Amino acid sequence: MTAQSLFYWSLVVTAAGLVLIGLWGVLTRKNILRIALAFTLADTGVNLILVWSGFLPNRSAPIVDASVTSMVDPLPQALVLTSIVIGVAVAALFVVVGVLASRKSGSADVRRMKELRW
Amino acid sequence: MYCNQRPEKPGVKKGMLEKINNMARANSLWVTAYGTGCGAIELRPLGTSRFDMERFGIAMRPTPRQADVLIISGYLATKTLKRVIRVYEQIQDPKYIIALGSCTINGGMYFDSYNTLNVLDKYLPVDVYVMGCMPRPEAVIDGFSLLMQKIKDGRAQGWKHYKENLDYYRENQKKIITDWDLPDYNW
Amino acid sequence: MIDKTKKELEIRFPLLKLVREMHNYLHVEVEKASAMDAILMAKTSLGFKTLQLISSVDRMEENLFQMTWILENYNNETTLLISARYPRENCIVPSLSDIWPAASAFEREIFEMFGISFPGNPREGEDFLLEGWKDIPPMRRDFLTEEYSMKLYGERQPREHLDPRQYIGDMVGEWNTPMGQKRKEEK
Amino acid sequence: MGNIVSIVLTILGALSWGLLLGGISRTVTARIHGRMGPRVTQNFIDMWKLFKKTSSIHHGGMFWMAPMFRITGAICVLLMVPLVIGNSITYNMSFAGDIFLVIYIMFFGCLGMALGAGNSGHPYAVIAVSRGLAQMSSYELSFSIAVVAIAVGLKTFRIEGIVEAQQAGILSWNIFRFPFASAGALIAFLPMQMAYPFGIVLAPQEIPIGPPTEYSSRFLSFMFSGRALFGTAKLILFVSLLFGGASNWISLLVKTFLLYMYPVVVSSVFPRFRTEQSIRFLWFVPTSLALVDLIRVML
Amino acid sequence: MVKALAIFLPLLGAFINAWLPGKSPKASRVVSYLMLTAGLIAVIMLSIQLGAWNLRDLSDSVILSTGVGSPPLSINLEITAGGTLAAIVMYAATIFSLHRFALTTPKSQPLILALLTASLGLLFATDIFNSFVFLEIGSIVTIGLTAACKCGSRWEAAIKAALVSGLVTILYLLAVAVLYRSTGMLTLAALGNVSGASAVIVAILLLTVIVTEIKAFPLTGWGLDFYQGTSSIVAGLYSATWSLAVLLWAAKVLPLLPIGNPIIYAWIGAAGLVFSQLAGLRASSSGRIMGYSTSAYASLLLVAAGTTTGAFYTQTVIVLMIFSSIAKFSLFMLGNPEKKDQWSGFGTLLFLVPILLLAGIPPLPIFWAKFAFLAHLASGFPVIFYAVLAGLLLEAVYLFRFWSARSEKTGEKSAKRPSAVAAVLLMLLASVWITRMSWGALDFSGSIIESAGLRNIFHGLFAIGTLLCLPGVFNRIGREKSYWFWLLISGAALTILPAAGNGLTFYLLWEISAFAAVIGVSKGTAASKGTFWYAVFASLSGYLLLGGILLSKGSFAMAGVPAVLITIAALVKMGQFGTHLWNVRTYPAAPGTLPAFLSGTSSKAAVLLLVAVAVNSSSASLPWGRVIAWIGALTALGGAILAALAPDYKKMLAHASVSQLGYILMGLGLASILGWTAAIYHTIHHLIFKMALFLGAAGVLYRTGTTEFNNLGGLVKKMPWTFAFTLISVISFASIPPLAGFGSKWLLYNGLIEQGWLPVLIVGMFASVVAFLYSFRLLHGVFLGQLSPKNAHAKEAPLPLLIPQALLAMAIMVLGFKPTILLNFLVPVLEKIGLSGLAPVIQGDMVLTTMGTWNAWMVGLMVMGLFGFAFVFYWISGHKPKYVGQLDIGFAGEMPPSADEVHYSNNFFRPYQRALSFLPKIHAQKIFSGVNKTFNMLGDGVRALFTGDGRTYLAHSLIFLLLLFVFLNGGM
Repeated sequence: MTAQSLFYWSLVVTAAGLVLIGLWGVLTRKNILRIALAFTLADTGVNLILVWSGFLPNRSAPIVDASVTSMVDPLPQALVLTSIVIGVAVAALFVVVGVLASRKSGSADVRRMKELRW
Repeated sequence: MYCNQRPEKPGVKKGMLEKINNMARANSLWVTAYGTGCGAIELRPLGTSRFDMERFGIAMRPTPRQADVLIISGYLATKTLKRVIRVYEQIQDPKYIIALGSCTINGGMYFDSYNTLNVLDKYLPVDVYVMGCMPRPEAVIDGFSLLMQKIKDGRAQGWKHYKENLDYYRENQKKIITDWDLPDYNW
Repeated sequence: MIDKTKKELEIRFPLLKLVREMHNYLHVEVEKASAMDAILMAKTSLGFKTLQLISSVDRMEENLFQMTWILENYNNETTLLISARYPRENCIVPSLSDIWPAASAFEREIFEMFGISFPGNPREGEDFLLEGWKDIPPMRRDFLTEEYSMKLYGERQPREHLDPRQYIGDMVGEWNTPMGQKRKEEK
Repeated sequence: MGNIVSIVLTILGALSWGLLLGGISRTVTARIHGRMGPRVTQNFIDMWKLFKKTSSIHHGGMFWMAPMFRITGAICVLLMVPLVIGNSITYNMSFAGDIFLVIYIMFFGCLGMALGAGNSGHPYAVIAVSRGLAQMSSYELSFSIAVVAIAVGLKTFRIEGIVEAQQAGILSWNIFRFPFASAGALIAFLPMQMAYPFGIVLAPQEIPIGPPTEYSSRFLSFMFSGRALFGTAKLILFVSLLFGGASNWISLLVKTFLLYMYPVVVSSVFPRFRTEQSIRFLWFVPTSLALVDLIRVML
Repeated sequence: MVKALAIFLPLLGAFINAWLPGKSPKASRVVSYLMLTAGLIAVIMLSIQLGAWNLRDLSDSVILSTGVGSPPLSINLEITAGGTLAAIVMYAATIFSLHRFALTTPKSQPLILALLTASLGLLFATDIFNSFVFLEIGSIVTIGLTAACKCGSRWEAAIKAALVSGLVTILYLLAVAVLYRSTGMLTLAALGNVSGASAVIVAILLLTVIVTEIKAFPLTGWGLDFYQGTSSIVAGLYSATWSLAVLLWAAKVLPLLPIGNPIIYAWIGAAGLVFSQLAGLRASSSGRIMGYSTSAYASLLLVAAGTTTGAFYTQTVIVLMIFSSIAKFSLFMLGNPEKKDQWSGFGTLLFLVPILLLAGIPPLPIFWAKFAFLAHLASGFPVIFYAVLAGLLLEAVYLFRFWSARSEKTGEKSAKRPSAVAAVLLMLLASVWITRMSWGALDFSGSIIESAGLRNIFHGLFAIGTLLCLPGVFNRIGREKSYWFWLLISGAALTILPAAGNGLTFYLLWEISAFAAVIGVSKGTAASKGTFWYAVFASLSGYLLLGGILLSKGSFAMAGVPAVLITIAALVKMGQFGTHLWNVRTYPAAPGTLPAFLSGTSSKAAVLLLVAVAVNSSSASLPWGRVIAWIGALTALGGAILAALAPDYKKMLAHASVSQLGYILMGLGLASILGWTAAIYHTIHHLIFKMALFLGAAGVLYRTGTTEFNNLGGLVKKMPWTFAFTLISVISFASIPPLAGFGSKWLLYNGLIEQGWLPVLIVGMFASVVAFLYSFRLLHGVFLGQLSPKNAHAKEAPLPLLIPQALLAMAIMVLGFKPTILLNFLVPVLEKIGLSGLAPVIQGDMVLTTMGTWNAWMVGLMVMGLFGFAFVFYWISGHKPKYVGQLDIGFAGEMPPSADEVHYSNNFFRPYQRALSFLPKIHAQKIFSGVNKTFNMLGDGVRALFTGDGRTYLAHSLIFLLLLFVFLNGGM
């Protein structure tokens, strides 16, 4: 196994693992802030997968330079940037809303936020 | 709600037809009965097979509208007099009154009671008096036959007398019925 | 049974006076101030749930009204009479109509007949038996019935003949009215 | 012209016959009770007295018209039924309608009387109407089933045709050809005549005399003559439907008399049903009897 | 330039506003309005340029490129013609709501503008990643707006939206990655290139995202909570901009998804429609109801994506989504922003129009799309068709309940009238405009009833019935305003109804008539419950009719299932056998003369429908005629008994109306000339007497203010003419000769006996005798007995009510004495249709059948002559009776204490009721509440999915994803 393929697989495994951990956390945690953390984890995983989607073996980073002859697909990396920015915004908003909601309900427990029902 | 008119004075009718009418009236006496105490009880045997008033054409009617004869039996109190007046006035002409028993006619043993009438004649025109305390059914039948005879002879004119002298009767009635709330005439 | 009732009443009301006692019957007399307490106690803790009657006796000589409440316990078929004496002038007795609604009728009757007032009775003053009575209440012993009757209803005619046939014959067909008199004179 | 004479005579004759039958029935009832009873002519005397009373009251237009309604309805039923079969002048108006028309025109008088009772403003009159209508709706069920069974069985609705189909001897009478339907109709005949045990409508004990409580004098005499006419009309109708009609006057009188005695006798020995009891009885017993023949006819 | 302006002006506005508000709120508002107006103008120009208003081809488009590169690095927008229409709606909605926002939360202007930008972007995006960006912007802004609104549960609503948007982000980005990895492209078209395992993954991921975003069942839970939690103004703006954009975006993406057979969308949609609407039945808060409605439209979108393609798909989706958004926007905007569940200060109508729009009632715009769409479904996908029909019916039920519950609190304000009228006119205009699209199913040719004679009878009936109701409309009580207008529309539609060409026209007129009457009923005082029942049953019969018509492809020559559906529709309209509930609730609630119209005239539309079905069938008979006759007979009996026991004048008339319609059914079921003669005769007769009775009731109500028997009685002294006309009608419908009613019974009985249907005959006869009970009850309870002091002030009914009654009473007399006038016309007409059986023979005044005879003229003469004779005889034979007062009764010597105490009216037929007590009490109401309970139970079962815990919604999405995966892999 080459270093490249090791990297490739570790990327895939880490990404998938992060997403799965994130989703698991989202579904099982009760504290609203922990859910926010889980989302962030999953987001990171997804971003990694985005990076993976443009990954080509034996290429360098897409930084245009005279020395670069072959680079990976630059597009996903650009997308990842966007996605990270958006992710940050979402996470920030989530935390704010979560904190205020937990103030309102007196607890950070997401199970307590069931006023809107039926 | 109530009709307040006074009745017209009835005219005098004579002739053959009136005689036939009187025959019919005499032979078809429909009775509405007012009774308290023993008076109400002694009247009932008349309908039984022993005395059988139906053979004279006498029948009990449950409503004054369809009756000809008002039988007043038992003592009359001021309170009940009001009802009796109303029943009597609601009977359609010609109509007759039979007063049954001593208490009815003159208060009987209740003569000194604070609410029993002593003299019925002041308040209603009685056609036939049947004495006794209490009169037997035979006596009542005797009274009926007397009434029938009076009707046939055209002498049973109590109702006319009442209508003609309504003011006099009203005055007497109002004297003892202190809370008079009946209309001028009970139609 | 009745012993227990008596005992309990005696414990509670030491001034109680025993009037009469039988195996299922007890008549006691209590102070007028504790009459209501006694009745309430009989109802709530002694099981006399039924009010049978309220009666009143005019003890004019003592210048008193004796009120008696007759209570019944249907579970062991015992009767309890509780009496109390009230002054005769402007007599006021507490009403029981909020405890036994049936008491309302008794109290209205006593009000009408004796003039005893029951403040608290929702229907006090409504006509019960006498309609439009204006004199002093008729069951008070200072009310003179015969005088009243003579005054209001007039004197009834005494019998003139001992022969009933003749007497009846006089009455038949005539009315004690101006018009009737006129006719008599015409005859 | 002959027709009109016949109509007038029919009305007068039916009135007298009805009053006479009523008097007879009073006597019979009295004899059953062990009494002597009134004269046979007592009903005529009563009628005359009522007619000649010198005052009366009324409560308004419908009160006024109710006796007229009653009498009109009764005469209409009377005229719709042929009296003597074979004598076409006594068919009166029966050409104008069939048995359905007779069934429905029977309601005319009842409605009029009910309206008069309603207009009288007397609660008892209206209670009686309520009972009477409830009972009527029940006996009409079995009666109409019986009529339909007979009419369909004989394949005609015309009363004339129904009578003509029964002229072949006693066994051709409908009471023998349709025994169950006849039984149903005859049970329905009792409440029609307000006979006990179905006499709750008039109930003189608790609701004074029922619908005509407020009627007096001449109004009442109209009511009574309406009742007499209606009774006669129903007798003739039943004789025509079940008992082979009448081929001559004698047989008409005899048959109606005998038929009239049937409710009288039943009535004088029975106590009274309550309204719902009588309704239920009428819904089940006569109806199921009549249904037997209806099913027979259908098959 | 225009293109760019159209899209990005709001964004510019947002930036300016974000910078401005602290400094001068007024300036920021001006900027917002400026930007929005300019944008709106630009969009309109674009739409004109694209030919959107011609409705020729809604997918014409232009490309708008921004930046230098190609997507996804820059944003390329494809502006379609249909999209511009949606964009106009979004702009307009934003402009409308900005004012409200400015009042409540002035700082939220940048958010609103950003939401609009995101919506426009999503609407026109051509690239998967671009869409992602817009989706995220939209979600963030929505959460922000929710958090900024002033309502109690905003945080919770926001947190749920945030949870879901988080999950959507993850799933969506996964899909993007897989797609890019597999194709190297991110345009929408790239979705078609992907294959193999990646295709499945992309498909399920995107489908889950779409279903979650459009809030289709089963992933609708968060949307419901969101709609309920946020303020009505945010919800309104949201549904008109963002929700619309998402729906149209989904409509764009769905056909491109690499999924094997798109029919799976239809199944998801249809099942979701049924289940979500079941759950919706129990919803109580307004926001939640709107959420369920949104879910319904999302499901419809799925069904459309699964079953249609091409231009038809585009136009169906565009019309459905745009107008449903408009409706929801108006509903939310009409709510008071301060108190979320209070609707006040505007006309009922203004509130009703969007509801009718959502329910797809003709001639409002959605109807056309729904009709064409359902026609398409009916022709190819019957099971889905039934499911969609059922779902739509359920939606209509809770929408109407929603409206009736809200309109209780509604006060009418004339200031709102112009806007209400404008709204109606706009919608009608839109409707006309939309019919210009090429809907395959719309066709107006043909003729449902060939026989001109029959047609003319019904034309005449409807016209006369409507006209006679009109004079009385000016005698109104209190707030019962303007129902005359709806009566007129309903009547006009009815009058044209017999000339209808085919199923579509018929359905159109039928529904216009029904719902115009619904609006009319709603004008009554305290009529909300009655209106609700009427609306629900009108929808039920409407959908049944629609189902029948569509299944038989618009023609009335039908058999089998369509014929049965249509027959049931007619039975529901007539209120037969259990469905009488709506009559009994609606007629008492309806104002003024409207009940007369509904019972007398409108119910005859159902007769017309049955006649049309029968006439067009091969044997000129209804399917299962015997069953129909039995239904008619049993209804006649049950209705009569219920009428006898009814405690209210109008309620009794309603029961009686149902009962009498049963006779028409008996006649129609017969399929013989006699039966049909009886049916048509009775139709005419029923119109006459029922209108007279209800007009009388209107007069009584007008003069006394009540129709309860307990409060009435003795009115004959005050209203003699009303009594006289009522008496004539009553004698007639109790079928007592010599008036008209006897004729119909006689003809019917002859017909029944001719066919040998004796059991039906017996039940019918019994019913007619029971009718006698209530006919007396009616006369006595209102007019006879003692006059209550409460009504001492009553006067005779006003002339506009009396004159029609007089005319109708005269008609009864004429028809009663000379029925041959009608029969001479009717019998030849019916003979031509090809019915079985022998026609009655008419000789002069004599009517002969094989078994019976009837001479109405002679009977009439006899009755009148005898009556007159008896009267005259009484008059001349003695003294005149004395007229006495009403309390002068022989009452055991007592003076009756008061008129009320001697008036016997309460529990009138109690003995009858007691005699009936052996029957098990089968109340139709119980059956219906059983149905209601069952549906509620099912609804509760479905609702149990929506626990209110945000994480369950995420779990739903993931489970949905897994199920899709399993299903698609198994399927492939």
